[in-house]
Amino acid sequence: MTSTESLIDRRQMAYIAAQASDARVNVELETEGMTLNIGPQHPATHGTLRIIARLDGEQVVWAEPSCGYMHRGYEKLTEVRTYPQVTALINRIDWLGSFANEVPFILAAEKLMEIEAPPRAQHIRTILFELSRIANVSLFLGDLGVQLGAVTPVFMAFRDREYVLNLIEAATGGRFHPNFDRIGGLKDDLPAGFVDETRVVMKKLRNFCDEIENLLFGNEIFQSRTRGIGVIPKDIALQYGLSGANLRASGVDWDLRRDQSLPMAWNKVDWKVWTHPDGDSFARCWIRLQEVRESTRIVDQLLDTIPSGPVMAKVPRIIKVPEGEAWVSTENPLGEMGYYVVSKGDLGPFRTKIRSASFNNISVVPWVMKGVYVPDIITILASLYFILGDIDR
Amino acid sequence: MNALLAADLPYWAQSLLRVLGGIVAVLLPAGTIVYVFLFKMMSFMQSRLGPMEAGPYGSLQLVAEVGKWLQKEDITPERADRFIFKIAPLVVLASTFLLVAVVPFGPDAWFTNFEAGVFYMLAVSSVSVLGILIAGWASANKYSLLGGLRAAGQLIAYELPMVLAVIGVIIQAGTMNLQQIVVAQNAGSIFGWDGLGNPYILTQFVGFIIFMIAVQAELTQTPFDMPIAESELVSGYMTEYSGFRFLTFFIAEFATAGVFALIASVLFLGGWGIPFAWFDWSTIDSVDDWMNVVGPLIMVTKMMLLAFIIMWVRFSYPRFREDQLQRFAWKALVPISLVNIMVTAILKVAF
Amino acid sequence: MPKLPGLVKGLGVTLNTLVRTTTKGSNTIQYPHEKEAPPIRARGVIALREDNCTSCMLCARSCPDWCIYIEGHKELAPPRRAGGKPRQVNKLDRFDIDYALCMYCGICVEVCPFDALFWSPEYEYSEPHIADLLHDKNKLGEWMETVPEAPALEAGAEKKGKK
Amino acid sequence: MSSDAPVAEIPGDTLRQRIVDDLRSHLGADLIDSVVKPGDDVWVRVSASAWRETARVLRHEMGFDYFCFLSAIDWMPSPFGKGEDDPTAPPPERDDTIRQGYAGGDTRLQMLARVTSSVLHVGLNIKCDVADADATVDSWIPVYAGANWHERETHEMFGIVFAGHPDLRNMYLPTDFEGHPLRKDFPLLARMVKPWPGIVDVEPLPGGDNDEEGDAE
Repeated sequence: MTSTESLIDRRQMAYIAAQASDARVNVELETEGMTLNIGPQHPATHGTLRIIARLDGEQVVWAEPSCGYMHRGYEKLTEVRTYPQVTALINRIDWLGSFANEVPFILAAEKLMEIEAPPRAQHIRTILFELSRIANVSLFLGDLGVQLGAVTPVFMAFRDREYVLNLIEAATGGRFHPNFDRIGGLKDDLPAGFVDETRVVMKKLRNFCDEIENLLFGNEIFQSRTRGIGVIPKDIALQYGLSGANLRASGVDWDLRRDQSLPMAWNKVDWKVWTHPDGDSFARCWIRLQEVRESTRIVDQLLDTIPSGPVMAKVPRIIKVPEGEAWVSTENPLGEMGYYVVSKGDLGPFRTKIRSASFNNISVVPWVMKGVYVPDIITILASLYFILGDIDR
Repeated sequence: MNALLAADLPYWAQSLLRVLGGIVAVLLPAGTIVYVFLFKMMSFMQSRLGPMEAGPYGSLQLVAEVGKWLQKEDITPERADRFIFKIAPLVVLASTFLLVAVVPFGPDAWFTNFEAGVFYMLAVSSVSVLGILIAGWASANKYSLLGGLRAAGQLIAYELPMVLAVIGVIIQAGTMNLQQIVVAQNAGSIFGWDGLGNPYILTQFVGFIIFMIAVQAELTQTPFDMPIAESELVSGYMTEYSGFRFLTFFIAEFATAGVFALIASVLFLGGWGIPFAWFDWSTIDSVDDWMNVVGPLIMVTKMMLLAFIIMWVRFSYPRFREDQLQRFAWKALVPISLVNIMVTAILKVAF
Repeated sequence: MPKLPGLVKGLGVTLNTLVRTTTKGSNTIQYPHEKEAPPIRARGVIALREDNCTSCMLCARSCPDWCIYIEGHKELAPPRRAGGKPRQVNKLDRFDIDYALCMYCGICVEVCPFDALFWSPEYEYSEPHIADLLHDKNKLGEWMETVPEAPALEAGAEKKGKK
Repeated sequence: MSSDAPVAEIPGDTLRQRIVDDLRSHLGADLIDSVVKPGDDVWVRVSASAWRETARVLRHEMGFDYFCFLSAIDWMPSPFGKGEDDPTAPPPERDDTIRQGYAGGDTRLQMLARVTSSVLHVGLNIKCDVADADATVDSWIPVYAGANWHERETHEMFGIVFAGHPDLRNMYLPTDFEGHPLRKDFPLLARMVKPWPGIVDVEPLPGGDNDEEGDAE
């Protein structure tokens, strides 16, 4: 094996040893292990993920996720569908931030067709993209509390996320599955009153962030549960393809919204990419909290500058995408979500590779879960933040 | 009341009265706590209304819930240790009933009044550990086992700070009789000023805080609810229980919360009494008879106040990890309470 | 000002919410007694205007879930103008949407060239039996009453005569 | 803790071309073909024998430290179309010539992977032919540990074997599942179990005289 490999090994061993030294008072006390099946039906796996954990007392010797309980075969399904039908389908991958799922696919198709949505459509797309990020991550913030034993935050999250969902519903007609993005633009323009309403909601969301920060993030118990738990160093995070907040929590300054040129409106407003050097569970949660705040800022600024004009470019009524291949990924609520679309000049894609964020994010679990305690399994899973539909696709 | 409980009645009637009184004293606080705090306060803290359909403002929700649980099938897992599995909830509930036996509700309204009341109270409170441990073991479920073991480790770790916190009170009152402790608080004075009596929450504040933390752990309420830990262990030792047996666990949990709140109010808040100086009482014999009616009401008020704090913390905090809890108990609470005892003893001798 | 411990702050947040809910009311509504009005665009149920439908099959063919079933036959209708030939029209025999399969994507409403399909925000049509979720053309026609006017658009939108 | 460092430049085509040249200098003849689409992306095709070496070079010599995804493409056109055929009618004629995409290729199955440089913020799509007979390529795990799950998924979906992979269990499908679902010759059952509702057409006018009269518009 290469030298990097052994370096990683050593670091991992040191990490395990540090966590194990607390528990192993005496080698003679070690007992035969026990295999614990966490899931597929378990409160902590919000979905049907199954974690097989080998325990020594309360300590995890190894743990491995077993997915596939919700595999729907989207990559195969896209091959028999037309482009508009695929848009309706891929809403369901990450069902909490569903509008964000549509965007990279539509952008990939637009890239192949060499058309670009009008500025107004790009603007509204970005607004809805950020709204779905808020809807997604605010639920994470509440759910985090439940995973760690606090019951109240999740209700606050549901309360304030409701406002965002109402906005998305008012604009698109669907709370969870907007299906609003079209090749060449958007299905429709925003309804009247949307802008004013959104401004009010963004204020509420910022207030929600403060509440969660006071209730959860500032809490000493929460900090002792998350700080130093599940540390993922930078090179491991990159190797496993972690993305989004998980990557930035490991100190990698990389945000696809900023670091690539897409026909979207992010580069027109002023916002920050947050990173954290620690790479532990607390860092991941904290980054997400900051990202919700940034998103509200982005939305607020975008609302001021919506250009007027059409929301749909000139596209044929029956969409045939020219032959070619395109890859577009965006910074979705969960991380990098990308579509590799292969077209053969047909009504539908020839092959679509869906690169979902959670699949990569969760693949690091066997590495990170050596030597932690049973409650830490939950902390780490919660902080890595996955949506089951995004793992299994 | 005095006449009622005195020797005028035959022995069987007295016993019957006490048993009935005991049941009321356990179930009534449990029901009140569940409705007021679990259903309503928790909902309000979460911007919702809670149950509203059964009865006015959902006040009969608990009755509906009990009815639901009683209808459910009583499932025993195939590989469970059947006999032990079935009696475990009763053992836990029995501990609650034994606890309430020593709580005084008024100058003459008590179930038993014996000298080593505090000692007895601390002893029987650990019976529930047995019940939880055997429930976890007998369920033949890995989650239950982990939960049961966690519970055992946790409850044992928190018995000690609880005992040590109470020792301060015993030193100050000079008695282990709960009735005498109440009298000592209400008849006492702080540096000669007796307007408030001497509730030990003021002079034994550290002890009170430690006692409340220990109670929180003893009741397995958040932040010490690792034995149940819904997101980790599904429901811990209760996972395999259904129907009536789960109901028993549920009642025991909240009844014990009520009883511990009662005990804390006896030990630290002056129990059923009001400062004796207000009415120029001096000893327990000079207390007027109407205190037997007012006393329990005062007790319940204080209990609700303490239960509010217990529940408030429960709904606000995330939970500790098992090892953090042990560390907290042994490295923080035990030393602090030892220092507290020492200081109390020195002051007691000095003044 | 000294920093408050997070434990105390957390208690403050819950107490604050308790007070707010008590004084200003809760954020929830008691569903069967009071109802929230869904937004105009809400995709609740699909309504069919049977007169406009020419059974062109576009919706059935573009449905990703294959949940629209159409059958029709051709028929002679009286001529539009006096003295003209009788017209041949498509008469709808069957138009079923299986809401147990439908994924509410709205593609059928969009592709319909004759304005025969509309979204209605109505949502209370759950059934005890899954087979009852197959709405036939009569039931779909009844939903037409609940179809609202399209909402006004936000400032800056390009006015279009589209539905 | 937010970054105030200057934002890296958004990669341009010269950078992409440089990457291809750089890779060619490392791999030599093993880099078979490359496509740089202006303003878009880079595709390279390497020989199957250099599959792992490519990853090593990219990660350790060229700084492509971020593993994005690994998968495969089956270039054979589906013999089932979109599953919208009339089961009663004879199957329609379909074009079954295999045409590979960017950077060409000779085989029906092709590996497809993407890695990115977290410093330059530029990505690279890598393809490689997989022989039809024994669909085997080297595993990327020694280079990118994160390839583990992706290779498991590709294995079950395409039947490609990864030499050196420690644990090629099924990721999603049951252990005893037969077939490789993402290969084009694997039918999508959901589209087979019932006929397409779009097959039905409007019944003609009784009498069959619709060609002669009444077509007035």
